[in-house]
Amino acid sequence: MITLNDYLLVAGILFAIGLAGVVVRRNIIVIYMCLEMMLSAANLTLVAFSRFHLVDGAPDYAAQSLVFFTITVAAAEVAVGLAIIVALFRAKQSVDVESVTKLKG
Amino acid sequence: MTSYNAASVVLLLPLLSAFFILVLGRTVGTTVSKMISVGSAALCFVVSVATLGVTNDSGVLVSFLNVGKLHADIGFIIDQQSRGMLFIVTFIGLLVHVYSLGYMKEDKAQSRYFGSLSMFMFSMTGIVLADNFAMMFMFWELVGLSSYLLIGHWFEKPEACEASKKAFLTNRIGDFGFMIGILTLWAASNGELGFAQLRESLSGGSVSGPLHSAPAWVLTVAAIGIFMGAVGKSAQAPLHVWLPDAMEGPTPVSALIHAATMVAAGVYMLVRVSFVIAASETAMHLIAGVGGFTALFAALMAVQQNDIKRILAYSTLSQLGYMVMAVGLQAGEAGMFHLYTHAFFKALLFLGSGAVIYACHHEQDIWKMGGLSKKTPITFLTFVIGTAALMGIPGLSGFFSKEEILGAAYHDCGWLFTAAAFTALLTSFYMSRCVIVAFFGKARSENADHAHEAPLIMTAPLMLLSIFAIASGYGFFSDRLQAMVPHAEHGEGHYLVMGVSIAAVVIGAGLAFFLYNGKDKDPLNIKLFANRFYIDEIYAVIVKVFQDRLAWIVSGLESIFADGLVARLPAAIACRVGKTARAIQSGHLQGYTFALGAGLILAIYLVVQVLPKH
Amino acid sequence: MTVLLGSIDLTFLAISLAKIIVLTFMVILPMVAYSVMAERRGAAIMQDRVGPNRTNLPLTLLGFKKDLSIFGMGGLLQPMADGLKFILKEDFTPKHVRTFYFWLAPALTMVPALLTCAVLPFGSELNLGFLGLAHPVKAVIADLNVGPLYTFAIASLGVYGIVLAGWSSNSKYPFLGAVRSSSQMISYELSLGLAIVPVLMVFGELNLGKIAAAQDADGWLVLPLWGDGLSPGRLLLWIPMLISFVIFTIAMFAETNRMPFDLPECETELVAGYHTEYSSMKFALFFLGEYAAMIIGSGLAVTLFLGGWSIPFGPLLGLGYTPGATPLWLGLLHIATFFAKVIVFILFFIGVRWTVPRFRYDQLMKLGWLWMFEIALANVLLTAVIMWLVPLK
Amino acid sequence: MPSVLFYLFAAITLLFGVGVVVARNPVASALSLVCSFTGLAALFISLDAYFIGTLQILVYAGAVMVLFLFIIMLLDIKAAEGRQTNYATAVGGLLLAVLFTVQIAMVLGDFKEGNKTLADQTLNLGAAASKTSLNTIKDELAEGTLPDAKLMGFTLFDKYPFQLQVVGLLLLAGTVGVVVLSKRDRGGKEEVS
Repeated sequence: MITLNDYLLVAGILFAIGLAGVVVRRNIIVIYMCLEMMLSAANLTLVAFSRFHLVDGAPDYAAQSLVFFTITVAAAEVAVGLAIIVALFRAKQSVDVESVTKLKG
Repeated sequence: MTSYNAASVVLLLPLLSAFFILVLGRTVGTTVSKMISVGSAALCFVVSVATLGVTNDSGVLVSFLNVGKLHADIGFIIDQQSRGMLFIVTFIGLLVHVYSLGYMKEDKAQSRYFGSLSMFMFSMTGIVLADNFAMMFMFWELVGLSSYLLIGHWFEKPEACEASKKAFLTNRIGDFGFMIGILTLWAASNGELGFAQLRESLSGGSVSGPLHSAPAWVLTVAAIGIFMGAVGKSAQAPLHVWLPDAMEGPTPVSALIHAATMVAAGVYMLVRVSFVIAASETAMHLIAGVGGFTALFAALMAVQQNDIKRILAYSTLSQLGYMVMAVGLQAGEAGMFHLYTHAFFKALLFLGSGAVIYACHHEQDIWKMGGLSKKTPITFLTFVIGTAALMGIPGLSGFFSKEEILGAAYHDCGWLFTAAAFTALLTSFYMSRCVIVAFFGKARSENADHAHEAPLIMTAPLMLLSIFAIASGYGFFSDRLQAMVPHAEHGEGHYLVMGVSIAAVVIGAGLAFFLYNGKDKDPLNIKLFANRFYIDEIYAVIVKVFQDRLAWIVSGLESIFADGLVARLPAAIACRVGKTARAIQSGHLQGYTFALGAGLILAIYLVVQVLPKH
Repeated sequence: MTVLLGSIDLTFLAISLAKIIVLTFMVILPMVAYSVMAERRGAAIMQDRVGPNRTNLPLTLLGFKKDLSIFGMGGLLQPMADGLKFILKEDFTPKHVRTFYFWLAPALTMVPALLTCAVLPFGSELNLGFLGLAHPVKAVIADLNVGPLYTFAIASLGVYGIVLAGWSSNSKYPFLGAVRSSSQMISYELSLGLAIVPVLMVFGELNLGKIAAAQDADGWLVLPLWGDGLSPGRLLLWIPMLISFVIFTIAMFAETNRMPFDLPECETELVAGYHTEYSSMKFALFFLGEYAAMIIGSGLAVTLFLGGWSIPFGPLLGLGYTPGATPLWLGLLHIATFFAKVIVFILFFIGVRWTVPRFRYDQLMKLGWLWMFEIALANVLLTAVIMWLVPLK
Repeated sequence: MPSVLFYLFAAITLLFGVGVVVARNPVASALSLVCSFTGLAALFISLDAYFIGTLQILVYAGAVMVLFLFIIMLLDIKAAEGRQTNYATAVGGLLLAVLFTVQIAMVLGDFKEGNKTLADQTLNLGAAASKTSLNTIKDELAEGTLPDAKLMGFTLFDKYPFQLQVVGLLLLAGTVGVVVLSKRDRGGKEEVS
């Protein structure tokens, strides 16, 4: 049968994939997608814990509320982030993170 | 009206008015600004008249600054001294406001002028109401600031600029001493700043305060320090140099600040804290000596001045010297009484001189006037009344107060009495000279020839003030106005003192009449007096020789130690370290993320695997 | 492996499979085919033409004298012929396209449209006691408690097909069509979602089956004339419900790229929009997807506003739904009612297409953002106020 | 929930997740992510979180990823395709991922409570019904169905209304920010593109 650990492991691997993606990829849009993936991995752990931690026989909806807020904030973040990417592209004609190293020390 | 309400209204109204004018003055226009300023002054006057009937009280208005042992509250103290002073300040303030409406009619920056006036009113009432040294000091500085603003009102004139700077800097020297005095007291009394608490601490009454047991030299230092504040603000020698120059400001300002109120603040403060001064014999002698010296010294200089306002300025110095001397002779009440009468007649004289200047198209040299008695009769009459009061002609207010001081000097110290008596003679002489030269004879210039009487808005305050100049010495008046009148029994020598003072008046006036009647040029020519004993020049040399050298040395030290070792060296080190360390900041997102991930893994490893095992 | 398989409920799986196959392949797809036919005939009638009327059973091929017309109506076999033609035509893939996505796009249009029908209650329940089933079978594939949300979620995936089609075609007109389409769909999704919020508020329910059942018992939302529907609160709510219905319908037109909102594929500007480069079966899939979306949309509108499978005045006529005790014939009648309503709605779709002229693109966006969105929002507020002032029960 | 489905959806989620990172073409990445999210939504639903699962598809797959796709297509990025892979970063990323996974596996190995199965944790809807104050929810719980969305809404509006408002404000701020960011300077020089 499927245990809580199975879900957590899936979430952990998904997070790891996302992290690797952020490190490996240079396309800023893909990096953004990987960030979303990491956020979703965190959401999966929250939902899993919510289901396995029953409150009065029902899932713990406080955790799911947190997921709800995460999704909302992520949506807002994506909108603003993409607008920034578009502005960046207008300025640099590129979405490669290697092209935006102006702020180095 | 409770004392609390009165104090807050008197304090807040001018502040609000100043704030409003300075912030919105440009937007609402000159007329509104003027109305607000004059209105606030009038309201303050009404309130302070109402305050005359209020019983003694003190308290805290705003809890302002409470850090550790330092308790600097905005408080108030209402007693006979502050009530009387408040009346003088608001009354003369109101008159000057009204007078300024006429005098400053042509000015371009009236908003700023009236805003500054309101600000001055705020600061001055703050000093009067202060119940502790911190508040006193804050408003002391505010008075300095507003005085600076008002002296430099015509800042496009280089003299006005210089004069305002000079006043400010000279005051700062005195204030430095004042601060030392306050801090000494604060430290010696274990963190007390309130006058009442200090008095109690000093008296060693019910609770034997730490100040009571403080060594004598501490109290001497404190008293002399505090006196230095008064020296600066009340323009006593050797810091008197700023006051004559301050006459560059508009004449109403001179009347308000440099005759009646601000310069009197020093005396007021000394009387307020006379319990501290009384604790130190040395300080008292010093104060009396400085006062007497200033009185004589300034009178001598006044004898050879030609600018009508400067004559009055030196006369103010001399009279302030009287008051300080009285404080030093432990006759603070006599000093306050003189302050009170002097405020009226000196304000009258200054406003009168303003009217004269106005009449002569901004001509200030008395040798270019003459024959004004016919052209400007009201000004002439009121000016003469003021002069008479200042000279101390019997029956006028000046006579009573001056006589009190002379009496105190006579009882205490022989040579101070001599100096004071001689000063009285000189006062009589130079004031008569001024009146004779300016108002009699024939017109000595075009401007004086075309002189015309000032408008009613300027003469009305003159007339009102002349009533006070005549009558304020009588008990009927002074009691109602809560002035501090010494009611001591006149001891032996009372008639001698009176005789001497009358004789001084008569001799001085006679001498002046004999010398100056009908003259077109000054028959006397005493370079030393005319050039004010070369004090300014001496200061200039001192500054040049000593201060510049010192500054040069200090600058060198500073560039080695402060700039080099303290600032440049660490900066260079930080710069180098930063240059080395910033290689880490490659700007590559992937590198950062890798570090983040590696750190995360390490952190989890430490927390989950390593930590529980220990 | 046995453990894995043991956790599966075989009966449930079989019934679900049956429902899926029946609904999708035996109902929706034929309906799609015949709505194309209806569209052509309807257009012909409105334009005073004849339309396709000659495709019959091709008996002549077998040597008969005359083709056989079904029900005596010519042209009823036209969809079959069309389908055959689509399959048999050459499947041409231009050289400049991104092949993988070019092939993926049509499928991505078709699949979400069909997936959506999973939560549509197409009937009350079927008493299949004669097959040995203890409980009556609910006439819905997945009885989810988040029905409308599921519909929106899946429908929002439909945009991928169009966007990918336009982008992978690697040519100007399809790309413009795709951009238009996606922004149009995103814009109108807002009004669509907001339009059903009042409905959900009234029912306090996210289960489409329960919504339909409630309408059966207490009157449809746009026809509240029996049961609780006659209470003052419900009668007053009739106003916002009507507004919701209108907004929902209009937004549905935009979502399915139907006239007057068919800007993504408008011939006069973009040749054929996002499917310009497509031919043969891939084109057919777009076609099918579009009509399937239309049918599902109609189904949703019918379920939410028009009582779903409910027969008008059903409870009064004794044709209402009693949970667990509905006879088989009544169950079948409910299913028939549902599809009858859907067909009427589709005919309405077709009628509008040949009645209203096409919008300009800026007008379309303006309408969506400046009017529909605000009205829908205000409508939510209006509903809330009415529900607050006049309690429903 | 049959185990086979869990493995299926977990595999979809993870494999397409890898696809996001590996794919050269950003469009492929985006589509992989959509698939990954769909699998994730299925996992959510397997955990009885219907509302969150639907939301995952509705918001991420339906809106956010469409935006991504849109931007990728509008910017028409081709540069990334055909560029040489940087092996150093690739190895670094892989190392991180492996290390992290191993670490998670180790941590989970020590996590005894994590061995609970869904069967151990069956929902007790009757108990939940007796604790609920709202009638509609109570009725449904008593019927034996889990009114997921309603419970969610109840939690949000009953327990965290303030946070909900704050999130609303955040969205507004985000909207304004996007408008400001993407508005071109009308007065400035026209860009040549």
